[in-house]
Amino acid sequence: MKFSYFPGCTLKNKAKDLDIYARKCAEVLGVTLEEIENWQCCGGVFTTAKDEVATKLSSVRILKDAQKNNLDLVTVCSACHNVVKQTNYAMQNDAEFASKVNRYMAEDEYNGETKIYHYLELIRDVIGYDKVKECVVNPLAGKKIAAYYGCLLLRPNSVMRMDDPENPTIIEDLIKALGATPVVYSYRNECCGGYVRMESPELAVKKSNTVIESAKKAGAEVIVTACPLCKYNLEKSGCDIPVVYLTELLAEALGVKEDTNE
Amino acid sequence: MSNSKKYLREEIIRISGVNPKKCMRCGKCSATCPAYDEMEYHPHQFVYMVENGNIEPLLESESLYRCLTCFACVERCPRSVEPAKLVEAVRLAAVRKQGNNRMTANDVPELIDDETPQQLIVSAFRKYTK
Amino acid sequence: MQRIGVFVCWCGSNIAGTVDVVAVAEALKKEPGVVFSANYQYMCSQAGQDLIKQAVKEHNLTGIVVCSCSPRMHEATFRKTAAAAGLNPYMVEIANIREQCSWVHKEMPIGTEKAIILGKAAIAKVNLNVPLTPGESPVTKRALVIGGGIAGIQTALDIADAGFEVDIVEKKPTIGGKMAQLDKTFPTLDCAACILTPKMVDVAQNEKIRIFSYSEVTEVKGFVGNFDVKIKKKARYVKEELCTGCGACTEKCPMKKVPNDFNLNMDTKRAIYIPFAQAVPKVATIDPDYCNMLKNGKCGVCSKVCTAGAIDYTQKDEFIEEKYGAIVVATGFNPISMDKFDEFAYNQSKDVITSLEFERLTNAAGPTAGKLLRPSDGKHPEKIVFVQCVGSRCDACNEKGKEYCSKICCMYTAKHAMLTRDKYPDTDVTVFYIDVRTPGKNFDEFYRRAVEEYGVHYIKGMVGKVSPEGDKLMVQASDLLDNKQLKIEADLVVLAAAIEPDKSARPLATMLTASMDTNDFFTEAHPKLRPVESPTAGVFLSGACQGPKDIPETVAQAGAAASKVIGLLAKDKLTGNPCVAHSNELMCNGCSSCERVCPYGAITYEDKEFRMPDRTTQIRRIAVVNPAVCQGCGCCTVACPSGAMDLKGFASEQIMAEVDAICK
Amino acid sequence: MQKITRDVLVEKAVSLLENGSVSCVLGWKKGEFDYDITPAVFESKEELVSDFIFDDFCGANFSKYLVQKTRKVEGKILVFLKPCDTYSFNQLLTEHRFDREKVYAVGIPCEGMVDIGKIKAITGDGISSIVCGDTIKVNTIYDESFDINAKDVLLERCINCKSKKHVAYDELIGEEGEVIESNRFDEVARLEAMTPDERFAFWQNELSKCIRCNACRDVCPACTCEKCVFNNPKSGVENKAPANEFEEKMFHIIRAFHVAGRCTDCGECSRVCPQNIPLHLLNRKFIKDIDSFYGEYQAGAEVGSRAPLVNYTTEDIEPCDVFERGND
Amino acid sequence: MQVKEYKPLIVAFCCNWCSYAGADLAGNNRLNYPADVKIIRVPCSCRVNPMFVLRAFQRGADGVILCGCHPGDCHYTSGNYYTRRRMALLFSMLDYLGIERERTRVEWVSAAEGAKFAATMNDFAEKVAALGENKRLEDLRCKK
Repeated sequence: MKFSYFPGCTLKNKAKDLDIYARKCAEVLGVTLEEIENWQCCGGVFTTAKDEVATKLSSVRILKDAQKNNLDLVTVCSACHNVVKQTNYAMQNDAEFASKVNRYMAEDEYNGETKIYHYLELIRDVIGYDKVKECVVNPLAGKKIAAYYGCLLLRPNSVMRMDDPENPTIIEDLIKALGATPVVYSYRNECCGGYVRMESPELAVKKSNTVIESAKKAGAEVIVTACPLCKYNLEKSGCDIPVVYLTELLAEALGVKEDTNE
Repeated sequence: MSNSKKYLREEIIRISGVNPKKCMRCGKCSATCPAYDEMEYHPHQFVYMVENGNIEPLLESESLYRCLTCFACVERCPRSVEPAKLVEAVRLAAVRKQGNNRMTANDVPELIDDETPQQLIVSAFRKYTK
Repeated sequence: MQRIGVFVCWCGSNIAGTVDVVAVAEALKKEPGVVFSANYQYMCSQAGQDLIKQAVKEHNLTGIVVCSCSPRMHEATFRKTAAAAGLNPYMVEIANIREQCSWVHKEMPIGTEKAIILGKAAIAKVNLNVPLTPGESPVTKRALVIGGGIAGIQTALDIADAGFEVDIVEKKPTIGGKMAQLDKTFPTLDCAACILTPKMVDVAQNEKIRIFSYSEVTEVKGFVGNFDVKIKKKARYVKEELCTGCGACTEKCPMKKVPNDFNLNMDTKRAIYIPFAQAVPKVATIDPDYCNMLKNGKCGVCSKVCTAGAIDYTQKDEFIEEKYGAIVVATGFNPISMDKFDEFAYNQSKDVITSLEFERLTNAAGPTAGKLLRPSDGKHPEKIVFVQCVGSRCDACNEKGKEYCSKICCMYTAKHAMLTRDKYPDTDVTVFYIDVRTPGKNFDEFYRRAVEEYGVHYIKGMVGKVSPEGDKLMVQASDLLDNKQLKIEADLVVLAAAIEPDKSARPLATMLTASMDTNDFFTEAHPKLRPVESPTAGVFLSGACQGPKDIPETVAQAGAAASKVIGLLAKDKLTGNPCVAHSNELMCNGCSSCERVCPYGAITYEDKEFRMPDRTTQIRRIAVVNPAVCQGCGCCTVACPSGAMDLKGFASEQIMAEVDAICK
Repeated sequence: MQKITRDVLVEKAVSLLENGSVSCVLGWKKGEFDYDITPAVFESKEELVSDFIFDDFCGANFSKYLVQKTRKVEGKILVFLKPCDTYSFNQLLTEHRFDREKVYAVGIPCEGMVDIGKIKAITGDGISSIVCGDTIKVNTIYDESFDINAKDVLLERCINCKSKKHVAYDELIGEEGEVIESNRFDEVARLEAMTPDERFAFWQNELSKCIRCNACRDVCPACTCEKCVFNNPKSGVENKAPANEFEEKMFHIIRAFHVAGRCTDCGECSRVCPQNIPLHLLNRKFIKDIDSFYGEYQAGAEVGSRAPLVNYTTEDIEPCDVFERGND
Repeated sequence: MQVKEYKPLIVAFCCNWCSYAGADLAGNNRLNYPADVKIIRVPCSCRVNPMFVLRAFQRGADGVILCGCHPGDCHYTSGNYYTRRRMALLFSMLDYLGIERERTRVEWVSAAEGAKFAATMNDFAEKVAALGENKRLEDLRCKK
């Protein structure tokens, strides 16, 4: 199985682990991720304003490239996923926006035809947890892991359609498949503070702490996330339990973590 | 309502695609907002004030930059009003004004550290500048 | 050739203001068939009608054209006038020169010209009218009530009281419905069981009423006065006629872990059970999903302890076919699922419950014997938060909830809050509301008492998120009047879930060809004037299947539906609408096209022998329309390739004559 | 050109007739000319042996004759059905137009029938004899002779043959064929692509040729009404001499609409039209629209199927949207 | 020379339960629409035979519009669904014959939509008037 793959800029830089392990694990699970050529940054956040066109072109090009390759698109970074998916949704449902965008597109029209999977959806819907279980060589038995979804994977649900936005299970199910124990806590879908970190670090710290406290109170030993900014915010807020990328956790269980360190 | 107020209101409604008239004043957006305590004007007030054309105070308010765009209000609004989209539209109206960029490239080195993900920098630029 | 009289109405100045009525009357006088033409100020008045009657007699009229207001307004009036003058009422046609002429056109010449054309069209049609007589059909003097809640019970009792036989079909093992699950009722706070169970007993003891419990309607055929209904009596594995309801089996059954749906699964029952002590019929039922004997043939305890010998593991579903003259739908409501509202953590904490669950928790016959205890740890809750409008009043684009107001939540929440404060004065009770809607007798007074006398905190605002933290529930909410976000630590959160029609209503509506709205509530024949009748003749609506209702309203509607049923069953014969389809057997191909488009199943086929011109005989398949079933839509007339099918009162020739008159 | 010879069919017919299985045979008989083949009823071995014909001019579809014939004849009727005829056969059964018990249907393969018009276009008038075969030999009264490749003069409906498969029969002679991917809608699509003015001009030209002889209706296997609306003075459209162009349009639109969803696209209307009006293009327009609006539907493919015009879904296309989709 | 304003002739078939009532409501609310529109009442839009539509054109109508209950709201539960199919096919055929597609229309108008009825008729009359006389469809014999 082959998919187009969009890592995004953070994954090429500060969050290399998220990217490298995603590819390694995919290979183990029998999926080839083919990186889109010459991609550009998605912009980090999706601007909901209807008149913002230019800021969304890079996402459309990524989607168009996947379409040209005749492949579905896979993303890992929560932010990239949110931006690309929301852009695609706008291309499908907002004809005025789509026609404006298509005026900028050198080649054929694009109208939201590409199907997008987040890495988690790829595992759940394409690979299947059973296959993951089969491939686990290093069961994470006994580990109490808290899934941190944040906002970007789940909301707005009318567009993202990943899971129940208020009571998601997609990461917990993966944690179970890896042999560990998921810790369910109520603030797992609450915002970490996001980009406000830049201007008002104190607000970000406050928000992140709500999440961390809630997870710890529920007995978490590790927090797992798919978003580099979430990880950064949690860590910068004095989180005293490890915050890891979900691909890193997956790599550990699949026994491919050491390889990258060599 | 004066013409300029009307114009601004129409503009915000057009950019956001939100119909504030759908609001039934339940306050669930504000009940749900994680940045509530940091905001001078709360999500439900954004909706109400835009509907009434009372947008000037919002344009001046720091609240615009406290909204985390976490979409919790969008998700939970029973009337599908989508307050976050209104906040975004008003914020854009503010930063698009000449000289209203809140952040320049020169400010960045001071604000970041070794671990700061690129994602944070680009998102902040999207949010604070035009 | 007809002898037609034309009567042009001024309708005061309503018509005469824009239409030259004298000119219209003059112009129409020249039309073929017209022998008399007059105008008058108010044709519908007694004097106007007398004018028509007199003209019919003096001029031997065979047809009448009235140029006046919409036929929807006075067609019936003028038909009666014609009948009074000895004319067939269907020899009257109306030219609508008010709503569709004088009121929408401003200039006199234009209005006049159009009025003349509309008059000509009506004359052209009347020239082809033939006298019509409505058909008659008999009435089966028995009613079927579907649903055995308070609505169905009241309807059945009222119909039986008038001396007619009634059958109640209830899908659960007992009648009683939602009301049987309630504790107290607002605004009087009488105990639901105390007022409901005597009625249930009345039903059981009424000779005119049969109860088919644990049964469903599976097929409905026929039409008003003559319904043929098939009822499935599900196997309960207990012989109803032998079971004494002693309950010995329900105490001895070793399978104890069966979720008790009567208590909304907050406790368990046995695999053989009687839903509650006052059940009617008080008969045990075996749940085949849990009974070991039925699943793998191992057990048989109930059979051993039953001294009446009522247990029958081999019982099969049984089908009953019965005829009815009228059908009452009383399928009721259910609270919506809270699955999509997990911001309130309903699926994440046992201590987040719905109001109906709260009702069971406070009911003396409920899982806690009436003590208000938290489902999670059985502790007494010290702080309770009630959330109103969960899933009600949502936007149409919202995927989660309903657009309508569920109507009963404000009052039962006030009731719950008040009763809690009354019984447990140390408990702190907060209600989050958007609006408090109390338009009913003594309703607002009741709500005010909850606030003023019982000290319930009412906060205007909605709850945004409920977070289970340890054994507490963090409730994050808006206080809109104080412009604050509140974070309250609560022990119990009660959600006033929206209500929706029972899921069985949709397939039932299809069987009955009764229409429903987008929310699956049955639509009434007229929202104001015929609120308890479905547009499908002979089908009546009782209770919440038509829209959210409280108990007094339900009982009132149940009685109203019963009176409509009684009115129908009291008749020996029904007169139909004579404007029905009929097939010309000489032209009919027997091809079944008409049958396939008929929404009422009014068309059947028979083989008929025809004598041919060459004196041979031929047997051909031909369509036959049942005039009692046909509603006169005319769909079949277009489906018919040969034109054998036509519609009385709206015959193809008549419509084409109108087309020609307009296009001339 | 036909692989099955006349003798095989005669032999089959004679044996069924003689053993009493059937009481008469619907078959083809030679008319005034070699190419003028007409349907006929055979009741004896002698008639069959002397008059029964089966060659490349035997286009006539017998299904329609069963409606009246089954009512009059005691015992069973033997009918020979080409693949395309079987669709009409089924459609009439769906409409309860004859008693299936009274028919013994023998399916026969068909290699396509030829168009005498096309032959005459090559040879001119005055044909004195025609011998069928892969190469058709034609002699004229002017002592000219022509060798014509049968494939070059096929009937339009055979060029665009939709099926070599029999969908109904009691017995099959020869080998069963398959449903064919045909290009039968290409011509409709070509018309759809024209401007409205061009289309109007096209149809005005074609339909103005109509002499209202009713041959199309009389041959149409979907037109079996006990009383045709065009013969019914009360229908408002009864038969008249053509008065003007629209009269003709109306006749053909109504006729096409009456058979819409029931027309099996057998092409008989165009075959018999003495003015060579491409009437099948009206019927095919409806079939093409039905396929694209409501999903593919082949009338007569199975007995008892629900025709598109006596069916609906709640999501059907709105009439205002048909133009864009129909002309895609 | 005096140029007489061209007035189209429009036949509107309205179902008794929704659209005819909608037309009445337009009247009640005094919402103007051209007098060129003449309404014929039928029990249901499914009563309208394509032959009636053609007949109207043949006799000189410039436009024919059918109005019925909204799909799903038919008084007879399913009549308008059949109307929808019949008219979709008929209009497509008329278009195929080169007849202006703006001359035919189906519109769903409920009993509550008086304003929609008036707006629809204004719009339809305007479009038909813009096309001018119905040369392609009328029967010349019926013209004086």
